[in-house]
Amino acid sequence: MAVRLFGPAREAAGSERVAVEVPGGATAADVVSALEARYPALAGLLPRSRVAVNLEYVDGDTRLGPGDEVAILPPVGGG
Amino acid sequence: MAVRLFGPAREAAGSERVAVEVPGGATAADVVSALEARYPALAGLLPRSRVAVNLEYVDGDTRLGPGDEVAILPPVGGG
Amino acid sequence: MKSFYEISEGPLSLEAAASRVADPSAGALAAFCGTTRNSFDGKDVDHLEYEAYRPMAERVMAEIGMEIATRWPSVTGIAIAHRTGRVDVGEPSVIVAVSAPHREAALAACGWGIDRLKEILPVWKKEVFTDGEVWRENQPRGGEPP
Amino acid sequence: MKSFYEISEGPLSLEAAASRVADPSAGALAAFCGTTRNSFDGKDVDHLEYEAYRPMAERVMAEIGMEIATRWPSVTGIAIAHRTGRVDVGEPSVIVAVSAPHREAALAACGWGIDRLKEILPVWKKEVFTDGEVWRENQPRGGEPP
Repeated sequence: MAVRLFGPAREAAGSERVAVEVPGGATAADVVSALEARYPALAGLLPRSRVAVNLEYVDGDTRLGPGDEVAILPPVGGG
Repeated sequence: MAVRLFGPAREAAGSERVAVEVPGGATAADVVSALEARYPALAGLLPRSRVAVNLEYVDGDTRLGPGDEVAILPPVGGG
Repeated sequence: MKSFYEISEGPLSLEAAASRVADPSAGALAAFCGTTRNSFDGKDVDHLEYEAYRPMAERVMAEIGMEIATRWPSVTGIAIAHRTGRVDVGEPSVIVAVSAPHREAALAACGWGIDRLKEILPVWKKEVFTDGEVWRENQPRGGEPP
Repeated sequence: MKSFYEISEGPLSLEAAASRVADPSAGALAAFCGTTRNSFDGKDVDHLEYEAYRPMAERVMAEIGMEIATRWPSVTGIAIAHRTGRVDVGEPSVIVAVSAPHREAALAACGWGIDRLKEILPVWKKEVFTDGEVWRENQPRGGEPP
């Protein structure tokens, strides 16, 4: 599953888009766990980041479907 | 003594400047009383107006000197 | 602190007021702009006419600016401008702009400034309707609907 | 209600935002403009770099607008604009403009809007100093000095 990264997460991973393997019916929290395992550079940021699915903030127990746009959003700094 | 009038006071009196006779050492309140006697058209507005002397709001017991600029300021409507 | 106070017979510009208070140490600019609206108490307003005691009004503006600087010492700039004469629907009659390092001070000072101005600025407003006219007095604070 | 939401790569204009919310029934316009300031915690800031999750950010702006319309039903217009890319000292990075018949609603909605934006808008800011850089996170409400 493709995951979009922004701001400090993008910079830490060195890419604005990464891929993780998760089983069918995985939740947003499962994606975060998979990212933590695969990209140690994100370990500090992920616990403080929120997840967005299809342009909306979601909770960790939200189930993902094929074609969903998943994004990791570190603490924001707009304004 | 010349007195400047503004807004509805100017309109009611039909002039932006009127003259009243007051004795030496008169107060702002004395000027208001003299205006009430001489310009009945101002009677409704004067009790609700403030007096300014030399561009500052003053109390009724402020004594006036020769050359002071006295103005009657009805309730304001700026903004 | 930068300051700019003006009674103007010509149109007011929000951008011009903002530029008067710009400061490299300011991260926040709050601005209020009062415009002529097309109705009052259900009556159609054609235009407004403002009259100012000009030298006193500019002095009162400066006093409001000094009060703001005392209450919010971090403020870096204050601009207050009020128009006189005829002001048509949609046009600005008053602008208050405040800059500060942080938004809390800029927003609070701007809101306080327009409240204070409506209390003490020696300016009078005549509302001209399609069928008459009236001198409109400002209400005491809290007297207007939200 | 008029509304305008934009993530922009080019300079922001206060006057343009104000014109987006102009309405003949509005007597009040409140605007907030966030600008790059020249220092943070005593360090000299050279410039800022903003990054946005653009389609989500424009959606979140619209959600903030709808929240404002619910909380302040009298509001007649809302414009929110945020810039991306490099923003030099003194330049605007964000603008929130709100029009309403009366000033109380316009001012309160504008202040609430910028607070809310700083909480949830998916935009990230890198402060670039003369000798380094840092991703700067917004603090919770009330966390900034006045």
